[in-house]
Amino acid sequence: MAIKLDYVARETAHSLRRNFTLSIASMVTVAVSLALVGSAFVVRAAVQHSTARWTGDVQFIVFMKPDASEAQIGAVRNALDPAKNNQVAKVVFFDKARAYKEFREVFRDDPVLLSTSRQSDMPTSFRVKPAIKNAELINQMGQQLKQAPGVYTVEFAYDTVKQIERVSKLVSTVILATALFLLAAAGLLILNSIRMAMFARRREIEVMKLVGATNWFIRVPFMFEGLIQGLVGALPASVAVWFLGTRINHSGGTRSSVAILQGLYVSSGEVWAVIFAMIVIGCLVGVIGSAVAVTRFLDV
Amino acid sequence: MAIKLDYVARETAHSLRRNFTLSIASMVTVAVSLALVGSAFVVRAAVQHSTARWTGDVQFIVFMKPDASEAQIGAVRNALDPAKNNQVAKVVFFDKARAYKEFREVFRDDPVLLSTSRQSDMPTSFRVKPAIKNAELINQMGQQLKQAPGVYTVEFAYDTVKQIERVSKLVSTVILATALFLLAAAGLLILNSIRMAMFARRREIEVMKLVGATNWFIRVPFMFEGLIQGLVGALPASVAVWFLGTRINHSGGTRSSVAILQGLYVSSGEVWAVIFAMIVIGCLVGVIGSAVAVTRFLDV
Amino acid sequence: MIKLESVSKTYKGEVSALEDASADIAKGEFVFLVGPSGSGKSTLIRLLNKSETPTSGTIYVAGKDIGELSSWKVPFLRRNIGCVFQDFKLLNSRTVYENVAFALEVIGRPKHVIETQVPAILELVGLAKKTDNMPHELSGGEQQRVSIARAFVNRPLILLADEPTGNLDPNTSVGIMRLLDRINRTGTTVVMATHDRAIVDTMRRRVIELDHGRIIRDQARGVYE
Amino acid sequence: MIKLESVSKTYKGEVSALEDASADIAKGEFVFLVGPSGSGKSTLIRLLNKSETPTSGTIYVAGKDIGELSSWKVPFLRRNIGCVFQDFKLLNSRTVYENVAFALEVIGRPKHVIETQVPAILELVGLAKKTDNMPHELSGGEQQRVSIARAFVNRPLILLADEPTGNLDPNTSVGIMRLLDRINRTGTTVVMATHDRAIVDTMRRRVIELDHGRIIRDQARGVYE
Ligand SMILES: Nc1ncnc2c1ncn2[C@@H]1O[C@H](COP(=O)(O)OP(=O)(O)OP(=O)(O)O)[C@@H](O)[C@H]1O
Ligand SMILES: Nc1ncnc2c1ncn2[C@@H]1O[C@H](COP(=O)(O)OP(=O)(O)OP(=O)(O)O)[C@@H](O)[C@H]1O
Ligand SMILES: [Mg+2]
Ligand SMILES: [Mg+2]
Repeated sequence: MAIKLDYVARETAHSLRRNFTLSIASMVTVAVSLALVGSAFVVRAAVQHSTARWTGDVQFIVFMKPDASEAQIGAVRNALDPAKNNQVAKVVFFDKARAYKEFREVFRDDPVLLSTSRQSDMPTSFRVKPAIKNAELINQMGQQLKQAPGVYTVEFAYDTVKQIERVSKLVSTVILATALFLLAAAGLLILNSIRMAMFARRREIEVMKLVGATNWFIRVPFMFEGLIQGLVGALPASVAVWFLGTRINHSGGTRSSVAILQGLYVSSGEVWAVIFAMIVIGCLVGVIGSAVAVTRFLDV
Repeated sequence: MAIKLDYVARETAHSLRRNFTLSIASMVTVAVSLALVGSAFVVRAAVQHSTARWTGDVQFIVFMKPDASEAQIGAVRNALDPAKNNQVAKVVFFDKARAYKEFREVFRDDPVLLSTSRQSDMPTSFRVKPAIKNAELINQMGQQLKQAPGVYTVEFAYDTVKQIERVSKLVSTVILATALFLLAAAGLLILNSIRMAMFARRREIEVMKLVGATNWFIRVPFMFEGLIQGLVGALPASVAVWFLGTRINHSGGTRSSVAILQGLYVSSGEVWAVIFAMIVIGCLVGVIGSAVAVTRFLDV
Repeated sequence: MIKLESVSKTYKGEVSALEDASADIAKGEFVFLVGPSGSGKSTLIRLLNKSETPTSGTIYVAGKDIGELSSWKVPFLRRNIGCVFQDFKLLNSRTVYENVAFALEVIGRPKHVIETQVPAILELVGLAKKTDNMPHELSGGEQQRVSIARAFVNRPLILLADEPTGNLDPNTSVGIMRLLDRINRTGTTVVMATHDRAIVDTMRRRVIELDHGRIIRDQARGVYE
Repeated sequence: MIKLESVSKTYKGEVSALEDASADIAKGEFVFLVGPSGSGKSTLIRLLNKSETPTSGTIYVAGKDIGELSSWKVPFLRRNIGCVFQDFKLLNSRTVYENVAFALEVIGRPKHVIETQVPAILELVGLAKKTDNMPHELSGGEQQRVSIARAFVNRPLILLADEPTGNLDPNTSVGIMRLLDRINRTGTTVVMATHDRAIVDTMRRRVIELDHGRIIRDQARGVYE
């Protein structure tokens, strides 16, 4: 026998209404925990973008003037050549094309910035990984290069970026841990609100069984109720994360091609992926919670 | 008629056991939300300690060597005198006594550090609030002073401290907002778990009424149950905050009298005050939740 | 002991369950309430212990107008009125013993009183062997006897019984009636709603007959019809 | 239609509610189960619709050994067995109409069938005026009639009734018995547990008497005792 959809909808709505405060509490908990999960991922993504330039122990970056001559660039390259300068471990040259590629990559969701920037505007740059550890000496080396002809500026990481990355990692781990805790609580809550729904209707269930209802006929509305709680909880969380994403994008520091941090930025693709994941997690928590409740407490 | 304590205890325990998952979920939510509240306050306190030295727009601090001569100190004071140097807006001199006082204040709960530091070890210092805004110029001014005889080091705030304070304020505000949300959910949950307890026992309540139980006889166990949920939720949260406090104290950066940040540090008195507040809040949430449930749903 | 002065009860809407009922029941009387299904017997009983309030009219119990009783005094009224319910109203999560003990616990009786009185009353209703069973493990008749035991256990002044033999076989019914009779002889006023013609006809006590909410007969030493 | 082969039921612990009961009930028969309170009547009825399983022995319903029935088929067995419960088992949050309609909804009957059959059966049991009342707004007897209506409404092959007249006055009881008789004449097998001597003695149908779980009498056209 097929279970009628309108029956399931009616029973679920009825049960949600009856267990109103508990349903609300479940949904709030789902919402808060998913919002935390989502924020953690979005913030981490933003920080990763922002510090993308500093991968591989790059300690400072020498930006050349856009109109620097080949000779000037050659001179700097010479000065930084690891083969000749034993203070340098590694150096990577970013020409205009490569810089533009990275720029387009990082700001791929900002059409205004993209359309107003041309490849010829990009500064060429050297990313330097020094062989020495002493911050004072690294500083000196950079300061010297600043004086070289054709050099626009030298940006130092000073370990700041590493520090930021470490903190961001720590913060998002803590957030995630809290979120997992809450997610477990949310699962427990949904489990419980379903169990309560079943408890509130245990006479009904008993009678259903006695007049010949099949097991699935009894189970489905409860599982549906759990799914709805998870789903409804995921929605405000999604909205929150979406807002967080736009906030980050609008206030995210200097969005320039020449700065320590490339501006906190998170692409809308990433935001949507996180939101999608959140909705899936919400539904999963709801379904798992109610499935456990139904199998453990519904003795059909 | 006095209500017997053993009766209340028995009924409460019975009801908590029966509503196990819901009670757990309430307690977890109380715990997480209180832990967040507590953490926010503890972190804020730690950051405030850590940046205590930088109040009033102090942009850099000139630390003198412990053995700097009066003449050397006088020279630096002269160079920084706002009356003579129009780049300086304000300067405050910290002699050994004042430095030691501040040091003792900040590290008042670290007996080891205190006992191994003497007043004579303290560096004297000048806290400088420049009149100019340009970071480059401020930097230059500081670097020059570094070369002056008798100067040990110059620590720059570079707006880092302000940034840290701003971020810490933002973070703790967001944490508090989340926590308030969760606290509301926790109140709702306790309300609900009490309501469920009453619902589960509505026949019992009906029979109690019919055989002549007084209203308070019926109400008290439920209110007690709410109180217990709030209280039990507050305990793990307190433990978490206590651990956070010790963690901050043990890993809180360089604990030195000469550093940008004076080490993240939070006094045990502060931690205990926060924990006390958390326990009070937990009990309040429990009692309010159950009181609302009892008055709204217990038609006695 | 109980006095009704033109009491009427109309449930929300139009259902008139009791109309202009007057009666006077003396201390120590034994009264049968009879009448067809839906005639208002249970309603009358619920009015007496203030589970319902009359739409009009006055009810006196032990000389007091119970309509005037402030709500916090109602529990104390009920302690003097034992009640056997048509649907037993047992606590499903408690054993037979606990169900009966509950009535004493709730009114603050000390432990040793509970521990002597409960087994005695269970013995009386013939359930000494079922003390530790849960209600759902009992037959319908056994549940009814637990309900009777609970109503008796604190020796109330008045005993209201709503079809206490509805689920009992004739022999057990006779046993219960003997019990009620015995209780009545100790001075307790008993008001019992029943459908059991045989019992009413055998006992020959006062009979109040209801029909559509009206008292149509009030007969000392009456019969069922 | 129903066949018991030395069926015994012992509840957890030592309570032996049914011992070595054998009987054979043909299609269309009308059987009274009598016996004192606690003799095992309800237990026997619960075994027939597989709410309980026997400790030993075999039960055949419509030719099938219901002990062999896999659990997902039990609902389909129950659709052929209407059941009137001693404690009604009505849904307190639903109206009289919804309570009866529920039995049809659950087994997937289309709406128009529900809308014609439910009012008809409520008319039959004399509750046409109470369709929109909630169970707690009904008298005990009225609730029992709702329970009967629900058991009847999907025209089952077998009707099990556990003291369907326990809370009814004699006149209403006679009405209900007429109804059961009518149902029985349409070919439905009826098994009814009762304490009502008058009914059993008037109807003169087959009587199975239980005592302490044993069948001590099985008499065609029997009397109560
Ligand atoms: N709470 C209520 N709301 C509305 N109507 C009610 C309520 N309780 C009872 N009634 C109606 O009042 C009338 C009298 O009910 P009552 O229970 O007093 O009858 P009764 O004499 O006890 O019947 P029975 O012998 O069947 O138990 C019935 O018609 C019933 O439907
Ligand atoms: N779930 C159970 N667990 C333990 N014992 C039970 C259970 N159900 C019934 N019993 C016992 O089995 C015996 C038979 O019970 P049953 O309900 O079949 O009697 P009955 O004939 O219907 O009695 P009545 O006429 O009072 O309804 C009784 O002694 C009862 O206490
Ligand atoms: Mg009644
Ligand atoms: Mg029975």
